Amino acid sequence: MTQTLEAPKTKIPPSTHPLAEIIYRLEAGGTMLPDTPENLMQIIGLYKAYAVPMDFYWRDLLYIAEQVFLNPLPWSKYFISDEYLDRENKYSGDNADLRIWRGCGDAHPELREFMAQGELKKNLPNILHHLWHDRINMEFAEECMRSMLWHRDMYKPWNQFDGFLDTDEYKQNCDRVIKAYFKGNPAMLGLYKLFPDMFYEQCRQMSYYSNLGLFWEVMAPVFFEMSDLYDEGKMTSVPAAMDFLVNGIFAIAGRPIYHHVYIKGECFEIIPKSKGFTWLYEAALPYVEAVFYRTAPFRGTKSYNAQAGQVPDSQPDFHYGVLYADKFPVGTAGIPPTFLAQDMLHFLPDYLVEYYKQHCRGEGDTIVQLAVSFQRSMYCVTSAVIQALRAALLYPLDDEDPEHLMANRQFFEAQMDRFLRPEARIRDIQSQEYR
Amino acid sequence: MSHPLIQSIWLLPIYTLIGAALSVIWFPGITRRTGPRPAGYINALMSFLAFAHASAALFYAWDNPAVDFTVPWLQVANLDLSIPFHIDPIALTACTVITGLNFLAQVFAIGYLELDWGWARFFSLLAFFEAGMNFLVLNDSLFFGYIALELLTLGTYLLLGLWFNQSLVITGARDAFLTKRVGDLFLLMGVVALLPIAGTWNYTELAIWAETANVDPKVMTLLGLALLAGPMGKCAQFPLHLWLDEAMEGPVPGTILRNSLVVQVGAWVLVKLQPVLALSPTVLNFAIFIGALTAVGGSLIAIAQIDIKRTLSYPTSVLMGCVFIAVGTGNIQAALLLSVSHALGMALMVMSSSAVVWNSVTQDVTQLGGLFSRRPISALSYAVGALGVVAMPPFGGFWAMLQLVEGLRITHPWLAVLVIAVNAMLAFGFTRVFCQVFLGQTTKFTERSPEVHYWMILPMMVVMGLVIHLPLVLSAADVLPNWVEISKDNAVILAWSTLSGIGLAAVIYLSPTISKPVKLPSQSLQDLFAYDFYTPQLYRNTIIGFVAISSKLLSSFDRIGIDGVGNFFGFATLFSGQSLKYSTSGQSQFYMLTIVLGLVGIGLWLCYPLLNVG
Amino acid sequence: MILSALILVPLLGSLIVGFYPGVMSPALSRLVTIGFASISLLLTIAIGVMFDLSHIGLQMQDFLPWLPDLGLNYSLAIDGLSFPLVALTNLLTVLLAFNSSVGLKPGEDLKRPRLFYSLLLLVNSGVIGAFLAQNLMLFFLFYEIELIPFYLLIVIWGSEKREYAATKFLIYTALSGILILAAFLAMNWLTGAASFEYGAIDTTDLSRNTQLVLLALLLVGFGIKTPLVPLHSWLPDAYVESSAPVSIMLGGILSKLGTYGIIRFAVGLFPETWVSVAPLMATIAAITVIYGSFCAIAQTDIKRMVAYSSIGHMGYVILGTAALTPLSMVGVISQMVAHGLILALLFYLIGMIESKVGTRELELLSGLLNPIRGLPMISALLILGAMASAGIPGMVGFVAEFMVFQGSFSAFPIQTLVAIVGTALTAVYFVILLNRTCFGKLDTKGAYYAPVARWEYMPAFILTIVILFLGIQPSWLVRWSQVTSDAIAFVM
Amino acid sequence: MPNIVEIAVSDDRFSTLVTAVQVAGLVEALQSPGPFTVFAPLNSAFEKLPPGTITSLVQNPPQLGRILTYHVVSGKYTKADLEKLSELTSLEGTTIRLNFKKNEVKNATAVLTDIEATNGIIHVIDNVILMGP
Repeated sequence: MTQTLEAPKTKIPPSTHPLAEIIYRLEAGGTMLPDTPENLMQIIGLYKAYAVPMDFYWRDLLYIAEQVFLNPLPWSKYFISDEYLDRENKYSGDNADLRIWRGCGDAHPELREFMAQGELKKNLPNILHHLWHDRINMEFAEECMRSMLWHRDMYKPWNQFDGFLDTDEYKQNCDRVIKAYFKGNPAMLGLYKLFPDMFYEQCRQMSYYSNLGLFWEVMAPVFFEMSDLYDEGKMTSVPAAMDFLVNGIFAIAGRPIYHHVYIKGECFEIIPKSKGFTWLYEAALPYVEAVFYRTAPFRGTKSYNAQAGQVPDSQPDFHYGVLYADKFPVGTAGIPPTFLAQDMLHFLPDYLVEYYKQHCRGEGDTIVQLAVSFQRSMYCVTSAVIQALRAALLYPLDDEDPEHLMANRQFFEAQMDRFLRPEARIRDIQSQEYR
Repeated sequence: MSHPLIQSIWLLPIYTLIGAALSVIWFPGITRRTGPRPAGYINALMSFLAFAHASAALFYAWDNPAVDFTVPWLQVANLDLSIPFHIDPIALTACTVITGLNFLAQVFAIGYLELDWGWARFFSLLAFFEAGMNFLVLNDSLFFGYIALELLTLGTYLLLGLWFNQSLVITGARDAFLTKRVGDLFLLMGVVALLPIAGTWNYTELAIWAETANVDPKVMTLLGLALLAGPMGKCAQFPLHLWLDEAMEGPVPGTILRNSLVVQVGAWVLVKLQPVLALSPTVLNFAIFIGALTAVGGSLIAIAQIDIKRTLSYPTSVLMGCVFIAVGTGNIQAALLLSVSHALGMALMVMSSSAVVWNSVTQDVTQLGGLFSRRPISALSYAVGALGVVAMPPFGGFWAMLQLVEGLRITHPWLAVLVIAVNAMLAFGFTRVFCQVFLGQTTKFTERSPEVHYWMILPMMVVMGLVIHLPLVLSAADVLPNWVEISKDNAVILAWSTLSGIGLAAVIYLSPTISKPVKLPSQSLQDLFAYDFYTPQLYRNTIIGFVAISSKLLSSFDRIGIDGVGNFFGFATLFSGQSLKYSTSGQSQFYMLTIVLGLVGIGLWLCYPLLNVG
Repeated sequence: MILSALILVPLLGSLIVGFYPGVMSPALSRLVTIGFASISLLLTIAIGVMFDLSHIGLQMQDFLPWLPDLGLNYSLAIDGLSFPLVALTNLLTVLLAFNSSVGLKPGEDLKRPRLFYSLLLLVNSGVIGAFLAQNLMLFFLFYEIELIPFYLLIVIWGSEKREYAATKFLIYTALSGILILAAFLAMNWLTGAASFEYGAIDTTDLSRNTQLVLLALLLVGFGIKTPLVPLHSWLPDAYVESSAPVSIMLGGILSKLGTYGIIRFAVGLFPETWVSVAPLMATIAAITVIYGSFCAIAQTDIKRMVAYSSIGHMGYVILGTAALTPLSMVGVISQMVAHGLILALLFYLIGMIESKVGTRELELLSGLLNPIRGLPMISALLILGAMASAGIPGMVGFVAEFMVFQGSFSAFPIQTLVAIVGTALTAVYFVILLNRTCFGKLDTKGAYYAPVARWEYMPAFILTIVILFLGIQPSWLVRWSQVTSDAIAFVM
Repeated sequence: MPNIVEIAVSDDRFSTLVTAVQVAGLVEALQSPGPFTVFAPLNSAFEKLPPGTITSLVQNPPQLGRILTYHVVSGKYTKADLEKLSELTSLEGTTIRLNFKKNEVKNATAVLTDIEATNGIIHVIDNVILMGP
């Protein structure tokens, strides 16, 4: 590890945890990622590159959840309507309900430009860009959504969204919406009569589309603002970046998570805001768990053969998220995050393009280099989540009470236990040479 | 004069090869800034084009005599290697099925592999595969058949190796390649040996030759066995079945083709060679024996599998075993019917089970369950596929099995019984999987399992329609057994065997009183089935062990023995670079000078007698 | 005169590059070498165009009396046996001149480039001379001339054990030369021929035992070069310890001299006696095939693996020669070309891997097919080359092997079947090689390989195209040699 | 004796809490007979939260309500009762960790305990407590 932190001179004994040095750094208000200008540049650059496609992801996810809904042949689900492109972000832009972050509320200019021109740099009809695979890849965003849907009981009982989808109340809401949606379509209504569960299950999936869309609607402006602050020279260290995220998490924690469907302009509430589902408990925490930690084993690296036993028997044992993933095979068959990496490739800030040119294969393997940087940046986000949870549930870092400090220590140690698996990349990211 | 569409039928492999070649553009090493999906669209389009051509040609060729033509390839010494094409309705039907299923598999792949970055490689290999199969079916020569089979072997290796970062994929690809290669190798021996005896490789001419051939039975037996080995490998018959199981590591759309079509090309060659094989009763009996062994063994193994893809790979071997029995006993019609009904039914079952795996993550049937209400389309597809394969009236499999049993009843009654028993076991096995996956209690893995998106559902529904309508199509084509002539008893017994298999499985796997997972009285027996009669270990301890040990021994012999003898005589150590050591400070010119001096020396030495004389 | 030009052009080039008094930059010497090699290649193409396909026997003779009293004349000619080999040699020379730094470790430059290029051209000139020489002594002269440049090539540009390998190579080859010389001299004296001219020697009057002894001398002599088991032990060391371009020259060019010698001199001059030893030779061939393949399976160094595979593949050539049917002889000539092309491709690619990854050990290699961080194109071509070598249809190896098998089966069925088993073993070690090298995951700790530049692919691309083209359109492979091989087979 | 809401309204140190309860529409509930035990955060507790937190919650009453109900427990627990307990189930549905020997409610400290009301009891805490383990 590049920076060796001395065990802080505090009232509690040194940690015996294998990742003690990182725990000390967290206790000192730092992140899992060493605080170097190079790391800061990489993570901020990646936030920017991530934010642009994310601006599309959340719009399209909400478009699918609210407009496309149960269309059995949703061939146009990635062709987002102008209405959703112009839709104001709830928390940034001039018309925001609550303006927390600067920036525009409608689609980011770089996103609009890319949607119009693509990498081909030609103003072709959308469908041609789509067919040429010159587009934002929604597939991985949907995979993240499926991951949140599929993994059960995450952060139970504080996350009530997951359980709500099994209640009769939810099914009654669905029933109402399904009947309205397929009004005048006897075939689908007949099918619904025959197999209601099939339709409820689709609705649950749609609710998660909405959930993830609402989650990312918040993250996109956060990342944009961080990039702007960095460009303005106002964000100068990795812990500062993390603190910004922690504040963002708190500021937005109470944002409602809901699922509305618009049928011929009329709004139907499948999950009303009045259920009290919040951004933090029903979206952010399950998202981090599902996407950063768990997801599903990649076909390209793990065998699904039941006898080989490479797929764990229980969901909490899944550990294939961004914090564990091997980034070197990105770009290879069977590695889904390649889709995200490719999306970010289009929007790298110039300083990162230059930076990658100087290392490894330069432009030849930018996609892998950026995937590694992305991994670093997500370690920073996870650090923010850990520190936010610590702040919310435990004690200040400068608490005087040794028992409180010990509780903090145990919390950090428990978090670090998750990175004791050999697959965890936490040790790799300590070194700048890992790229 | 035949129709231009038939004349140009040789284009079928070319279409997809063009697609395969174009795919290279989207290899991620080449196209970096945009994604690889156009490769998939192009190949699917090419497949569809081939399908359209094949089906249109079939329309014109129906009820017409076969069209033969040759394309020159290589003429060397006394060997004429022109490619003979033999276009008859059967070949065109086969092409239509191949191209059609390929197209559907590619559409399925667009959905199934939507998160995969390896589209270019995957689709180009799929297209390569399709080209190989079309070429095999259209040409009329054992030699070119061999070439096609070899290309398919290579294709299997590469297609299986799509996810080459994954360790089991690598061993699977290796085993598939080597096992199939062993089959191909014997086939090559047969091909080489057949020519001097028969004087031709053309199936049609071989059939004519076989009618009057008078050959040494011993030679014919050896030859026949060698020729049989190729189809054995391709059809995944014992003991060359291992690859199909390991091939399950590969991507699903490839599995659809492998389980339904690729195994059939082995059957195709087998059927074509039947007249030659029939020259030796031993060979036919061997074929029957292997088929019967695979059918019984495979169905037992299938029942003990917990991996959903493997519960489908062994039944494939089983049905191919039935085809071997059919060909061995001369029931060609039954063999073809079995092939068709199996191809469609199996494709449907693979699609359905893969759709389940796609978003339920596990392939372990014991971890699945209770999906019927959420995923009725997948469930019904699986059920229809299974019914289309086993003998369940009125589906296709029933007529195929009936034809087979009818053919066996008089001549080989015990084989007829065996086929009926195998059918019951198949029905049992499929029902077991159906109960475990779609019925019963949900698990954590299946609590959130929505039906998949339309790219997968649509091809599934099309194939489901095909399976359901297969009997009508067959009856329209007049290839179904005549209901008036057949024994009603057989039909009843067959249907009864299926129903009893289904019923028994349903009772066992739906009854809450029987504890799951179901255990056989003997754990070792259960393991024997679960681990494929320990065939991998058997290989490891026999052939692989032999090759490994002999290569090690020979290599040490080479190092110590032969090399040692050479060194012992001391020439190497004598000089060991001392006297001829080059001077490190020397310039190039110096070396050239040495060489020139050397040459002068040799010249002088040569001229020495001359100088003497002078 | 065009044949003399084939020898003189590279010789001239060699002298210019080697003796040019002033300073010659590596880049310039490379350019000069490419220039001369390309002229040779163009001349070869011209010969191919002028070549009379229906002419039985030798054509385009060049004759100059030299030392008539010694029976030594400058006598060149070409036929369907030598033309494909000449073409192969000149093609490989151009490709090697194009990228001679293949196989060098990252950051390393080619040592003594001028000497290297000079020797490369010299080797080319010598080998071409040997293929064209129609005088036994002239052939021998060329054959021996090879020895010194190759010794230097191994000993200067080789790896750690290069001196051992070079000395071993020198001694074995010298021994081979002595035996061949003895046979040639004895032939001349015993038959009382007026000269060492190929056409002037007629051994039919010699007693059977004498013929056997002479034939045996030739077989051992050329057998070392080919090599045949058990005379092969110089080969793995020489191939492996040499740098990649030298290995390609050794395997792709030099080893063909052995089989060429056997066909031209052993079979050509002792046709009847050859037939009587043919069963033995076929058996040795089958043993060579199996032996080479088994040894290859046990190797952990991929270059050594390919070196042993080369031994196995030369077995097919001897098998076909033993069978001596028109088909098998076409197969033999095709196999020599196919082997040269495929071996050159494999050695080239392995050299590239060594350059970029820094190792050839199977245990250390992994995941090179990775399209972003691996060596995807090299791996793809390696798969293709390995499959070509394993005899997968669609590539030149299959056509050649198949003709050998089909042609030899009627004469030596058992040996042929054994040789076919050898192709299965070939598949085994190539699958091991590919699985370990191309497949698998890149190691996160060390996989920071330099990319391969476009021009570095070029030689491999050209070889691949030739391999594929001749595999799909084999008529172009067999057309030159068909009449000649008919004639060779006809002598029995 | 005043009820819980009346006590809160009468004390300036709870003005933020009172506003929040009003926005979340929980006034009626807290005036019902109960009884309840309320862990009432001081104004200073709300100020400790990062900027924006309260604003965004105020815009979303149901969500605010959920946080507030986490501070309310059904039943009347005095300090003496609480010392015997290690956790309680809040009205929100999830549990509250207690260490009342040190006057600790989760990561907050009870600065004033056992304020009796007609429909329950109030303990004043110095931090807003949040749901979580």
